[in-house]
Amino acid sequence: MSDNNFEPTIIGFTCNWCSYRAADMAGTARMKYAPNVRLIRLMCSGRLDPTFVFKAFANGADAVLISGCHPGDCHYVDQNYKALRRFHLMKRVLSQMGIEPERIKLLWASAAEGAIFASEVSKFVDQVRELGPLNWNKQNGGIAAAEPAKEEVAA
Amino acid sequence: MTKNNEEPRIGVYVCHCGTNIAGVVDVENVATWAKEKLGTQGVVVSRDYKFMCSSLGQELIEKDIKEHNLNRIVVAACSPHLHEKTFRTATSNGGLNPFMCEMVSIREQVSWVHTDKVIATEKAKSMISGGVARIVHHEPLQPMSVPIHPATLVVGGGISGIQAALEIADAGYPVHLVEREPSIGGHMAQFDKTFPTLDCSACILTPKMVEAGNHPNINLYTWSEVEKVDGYVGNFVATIRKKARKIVEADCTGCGICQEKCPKKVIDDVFEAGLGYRKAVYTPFPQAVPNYPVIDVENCTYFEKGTCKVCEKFCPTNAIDFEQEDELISIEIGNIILATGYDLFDARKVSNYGYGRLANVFTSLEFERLTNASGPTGGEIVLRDGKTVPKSVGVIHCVGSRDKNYNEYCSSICCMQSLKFAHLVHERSGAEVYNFYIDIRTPGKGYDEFYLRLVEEGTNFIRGKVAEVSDTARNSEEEGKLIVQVEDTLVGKQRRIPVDMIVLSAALEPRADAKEVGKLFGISCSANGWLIERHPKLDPVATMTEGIYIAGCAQGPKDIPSSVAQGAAAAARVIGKIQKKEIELEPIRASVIEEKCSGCRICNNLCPFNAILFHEDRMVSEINPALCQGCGTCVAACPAGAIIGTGFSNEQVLSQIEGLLMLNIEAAATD
Amino acid sequence: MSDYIFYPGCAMESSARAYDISLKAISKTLGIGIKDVDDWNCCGATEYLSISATPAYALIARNLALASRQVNGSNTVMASCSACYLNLTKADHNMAVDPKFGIKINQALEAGGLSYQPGALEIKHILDIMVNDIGLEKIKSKVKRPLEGLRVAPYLGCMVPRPDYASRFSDAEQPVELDMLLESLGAEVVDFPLRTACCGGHMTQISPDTAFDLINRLVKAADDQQADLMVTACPMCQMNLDAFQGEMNHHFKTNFKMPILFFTQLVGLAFGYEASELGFGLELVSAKSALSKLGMKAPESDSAAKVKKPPKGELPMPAPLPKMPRSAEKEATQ
Amino acid sequence: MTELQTVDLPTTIPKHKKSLLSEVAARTAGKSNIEMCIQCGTCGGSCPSAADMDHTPRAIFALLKAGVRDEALRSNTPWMCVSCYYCTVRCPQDIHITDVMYTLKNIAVEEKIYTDSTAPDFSKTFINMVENYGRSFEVGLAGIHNLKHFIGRLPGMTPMVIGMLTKKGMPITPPKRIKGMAQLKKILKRAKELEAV
Repeated sequence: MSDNNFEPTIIGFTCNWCSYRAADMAGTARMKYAPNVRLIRLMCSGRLDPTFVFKAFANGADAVLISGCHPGDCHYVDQNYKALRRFHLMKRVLSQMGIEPERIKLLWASAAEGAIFASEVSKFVDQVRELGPLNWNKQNGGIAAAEPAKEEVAA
Repeated sequence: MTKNNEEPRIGVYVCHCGTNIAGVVDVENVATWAKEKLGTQGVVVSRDYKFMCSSLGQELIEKDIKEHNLNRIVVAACSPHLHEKTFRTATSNGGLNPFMCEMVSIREQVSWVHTDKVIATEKAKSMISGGVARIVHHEPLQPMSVPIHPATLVVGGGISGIQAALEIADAGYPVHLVEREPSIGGHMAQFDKTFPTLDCSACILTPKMVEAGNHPNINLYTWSEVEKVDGYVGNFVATIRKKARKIVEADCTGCGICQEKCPKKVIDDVFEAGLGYRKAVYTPFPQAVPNYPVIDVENCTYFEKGTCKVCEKFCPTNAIDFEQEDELISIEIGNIILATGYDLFDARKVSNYGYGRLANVFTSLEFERLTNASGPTGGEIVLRDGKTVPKSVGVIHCVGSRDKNYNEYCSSICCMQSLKFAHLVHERSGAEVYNFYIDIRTPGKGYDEFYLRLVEEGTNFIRGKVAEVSDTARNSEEEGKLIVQVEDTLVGKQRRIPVDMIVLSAALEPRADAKEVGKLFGISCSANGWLIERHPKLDPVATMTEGIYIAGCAQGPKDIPSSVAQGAAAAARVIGKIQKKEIELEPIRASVIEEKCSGCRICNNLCPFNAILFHEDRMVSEINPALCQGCGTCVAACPAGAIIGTGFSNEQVLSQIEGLLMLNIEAAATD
Repeated sequence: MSDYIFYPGCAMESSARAYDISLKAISKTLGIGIKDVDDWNCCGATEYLSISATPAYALIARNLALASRQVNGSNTVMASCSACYLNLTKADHNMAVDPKFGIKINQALEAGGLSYQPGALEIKHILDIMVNDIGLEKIKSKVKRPLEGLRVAPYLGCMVPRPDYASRFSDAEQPVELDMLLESLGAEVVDFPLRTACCGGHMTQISPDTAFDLINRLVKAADDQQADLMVTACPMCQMNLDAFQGEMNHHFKTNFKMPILFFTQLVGLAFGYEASELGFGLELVSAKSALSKLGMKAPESDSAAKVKKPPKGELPMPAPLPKMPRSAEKEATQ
Repeated sequence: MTELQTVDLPTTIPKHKKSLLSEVAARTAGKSNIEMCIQCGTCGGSCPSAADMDHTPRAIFALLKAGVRDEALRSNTPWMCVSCYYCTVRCPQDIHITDVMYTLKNIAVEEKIYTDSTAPDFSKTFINMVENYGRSFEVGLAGIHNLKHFIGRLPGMTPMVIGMLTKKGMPITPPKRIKGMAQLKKILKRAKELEAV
């Protein structure tokens, strides 16, 4: 894969109530956006365990998108604030690990904001394309090195 | 290998959805690939099918489960929000636990949003790979059953809320109807005539209001607002603030002497739309339900200056109580219907139409009061001076709607309303009427016939959005008139039309506090501020939150027939729920594995539903499954990994990540 | 003391000298420093845009490029002429929202060794600066000679509040900023709904009849309200209404004698400057007799009488929107 | 509207159907939104010089959409535009109408298909001055222009002209050239090349 036509792979976490439905809405309205993001549905952005993010990077994702309801609109009162806190923490940890903090993005999107979801995804993909592929994977022994982490969690 | 050591046998089903998916994703290729490449993961059957959601598609799943001894199902089709239930039922019909089914959204997230077929097909493959990896870790779950409280809270006492309340009450169940104003009736009580039949609004509304007021199953809380809502479907607890009326309802006979004697006159901005006056102690209109007045403490002379008490002096039953305080009432309910209605667009914002500066420019609501027999002019159409009958009237459509400067949407009722106005002007004053419109929109039973009737009556229809209304005359003909400047687009020329009176058909807008109401009840608003329904076509009165329904203009602009229909529809949904007596909840809950819990209590403060309690004796936390809503925040936070979140376990999510990235890993390996 | 980079525009040196003189005078009182854009060129008015877009925008952008070099602390460019103000904001705005276009204009600037980053400057009209940056309170505090007795028609013209890319004014058609400024000087502001109607622009040169009609509407509306004078914030408006008032009178057989002044001249008078220090006398329709009313109590006018208690039976009017400049409005909604 | 009947309206949708509308959109700086027109007539109703236009702006947009190129570009409508922006701020579809009018003028000048030369000549005289001095010169501009187009109007203007020169003290000699005249000329030259692309 040459860097000129590098297409990033991005894992996106959405909450069941707002951002997943924003993605649904973008679909229903046939809004086109970059195909690089693969979504995982959680009930709430508060469910986002930082391990999920590290796992995604370990397995070859170039970036991670975290999305949830707007502050104040959380289906579970205020759990998205917890996601916000973890997001800032993860940014710090990632940069300590040598990963550019621009590789994770937090996006608030309500169920009505399909257009915002679509355009923000495309923007993020452009941004990650600029950054280029994540090389951390290979430098650190890649997947093999990350495996034990999974075992710990599963155990 | 799964937890219970059962070998996974997975069926993968790729839906064409006609050409919706198959037009972009090479579904056959995807299905073949899944069987070949994901065989090691346990995929034993993989098929593509035209419409998976059809009964034949569902039967296919059921048959395969039996024939191939499948224990897990992955359906790659539309969003789970549409058909998850369908495929869970099919899975269950095949003899499996319904939660052994996972949906992958390759329509909303792939074929509808991407155009490159190769890339879309690849993305669909990785998403299915994720779904397969995830379902390996699915476990059979049992839905939780909770009882449904038979009472219902209806918020908003307009026509939609009244209809909903009556339907439920007539079915024999208790209703708490909460209204912010002193009387129920809503906007419909302000109107004189209703289109297209020209029924008298009060004549058809008043009996319903009285019925709601007297119904043994309806508790009416007027001059009240919902302050707090806790709980979940079937078991909500709402706190209602009953504002102090300063009138003892038990003693008041509704005789009206207090209103008559009150010396303080106030412009009535609510019921009279600012066009008339009321007293500081008042019932908004003669047919008000209930008929007890309220004292408006912001304008009452006694509350302003400390003296007056004229009402108290004259009240024959000593029902005035200046010391009365707000009351907080807590009620238990099983379901909630929000029918909070709309606000009228503030026409002063359109400075080029001069409302607020030019005396004889009126809003639609003002005009309704002007034509109402019980309104400030006794139903006579006159100018702001209170006496002059206009010889010509201009009605402007689409004021503040269909306009990106204000509201982009069509308010849907303005065309018919404007036609009604034109008719009333013809009938009552014989004046010349000009209707300025962009498009005439009359879809509805008898609506277009009404339009043609107005054409026949000689209404001047001018196609053009009015550019400005001014009082700056350019010649003697315009002197003393309001001049409407507009392009008559059917002629292609600019025209200046002098008239005596202008009526602005102002947009319907979401209530100013719609966002707060949404937050209070845990449902969301569209970008415009209308409350969002579960599905715009197939589920228009339910919301994303179980147990909360919406009806009437709170959901979007609509006319009276549609508001009534929605009120009744919401009621039918609620009655169905009550009659089932209990409701099955998604078994997505968190639970603590006691042996692993270190008693650190980190999770205790995270739960907004107070579902986590701490056992001091054993030094462990426990989660109350009835209170847990399944957000999973505690699961993510537990440092010991002692909290399990069913449906979204760590294993499920981590495997899904692995599955989603499998193709990348393969590509990297071949590099 | 705040400093502004000033783009005067061609008219300030010729037809609008009164504007220039009075602005320089009041800026002393207000304690604002004014430094011209070094070697500025004409903004092209509406004419260059009519002929060819890219050179027209490049012409405007040269000024932006030069001004952005002079940014030193404050990045605010002050413009006095409406057309200049609009052209500068328009170029900045279009370069920002249409990046391809922005690149094209920068390619042209490059030929002259210049470049401009859209958004680097804040472009404001003097009126905006006076009302929203300096503030009415401060202006009020400097008033030594309140303009009592003077009935003024506030005529802002079109290009300051429209299209208002950066939402600086309270309304695109009936903004309150000029009214509030004049009121803070003690003047009586008449009801003048044509405050942002068109003066005819270059129509005096292209289609004089069209222009005379527009001029007539404006002057007549002010005269109907018994205004002693009209004030403007635009050299083009001043020139059309002042210099062509005679020809318009001739055309319609009317005899209006409406003095047209720049708002800065009235600010200067209120601040206590002498008329001679403010460029009075440069107007063709003399303001002398109007100014003689200064200090006299105005006779009760019809419009003032109207405000009195409505006769019985009259229906109440909706309350007007609260009068507040854009800056206050923005604060209130936050 | 009689003019319309004499025009050959394209009866079928031509392959390059997008061309005229998208050409105008592409040549308009910023976002024109011209394709969003719903023919409501707010622009035609708002225009202070609509009475002197052969088509209202709304009708022009209909012509552009229908692909009636010549009729649209020959119209005096854009030349009567006074740039007051009433239409632009009132347009319910956020169409930048005034800017579209500039674009139509640009194309008409380029293709020399305007009907009345008064307005284009005025603009050209103006920019000639700017291109030579870097500044405009009101007295000279008005003089040259009126001699050419309104010679009959000059006697009526005399009192005003005298006033302008004496009372108002407007300069009668051209302005001083700006220092960066050479630089400006280079910029404009490059800009003209870029416009032609």
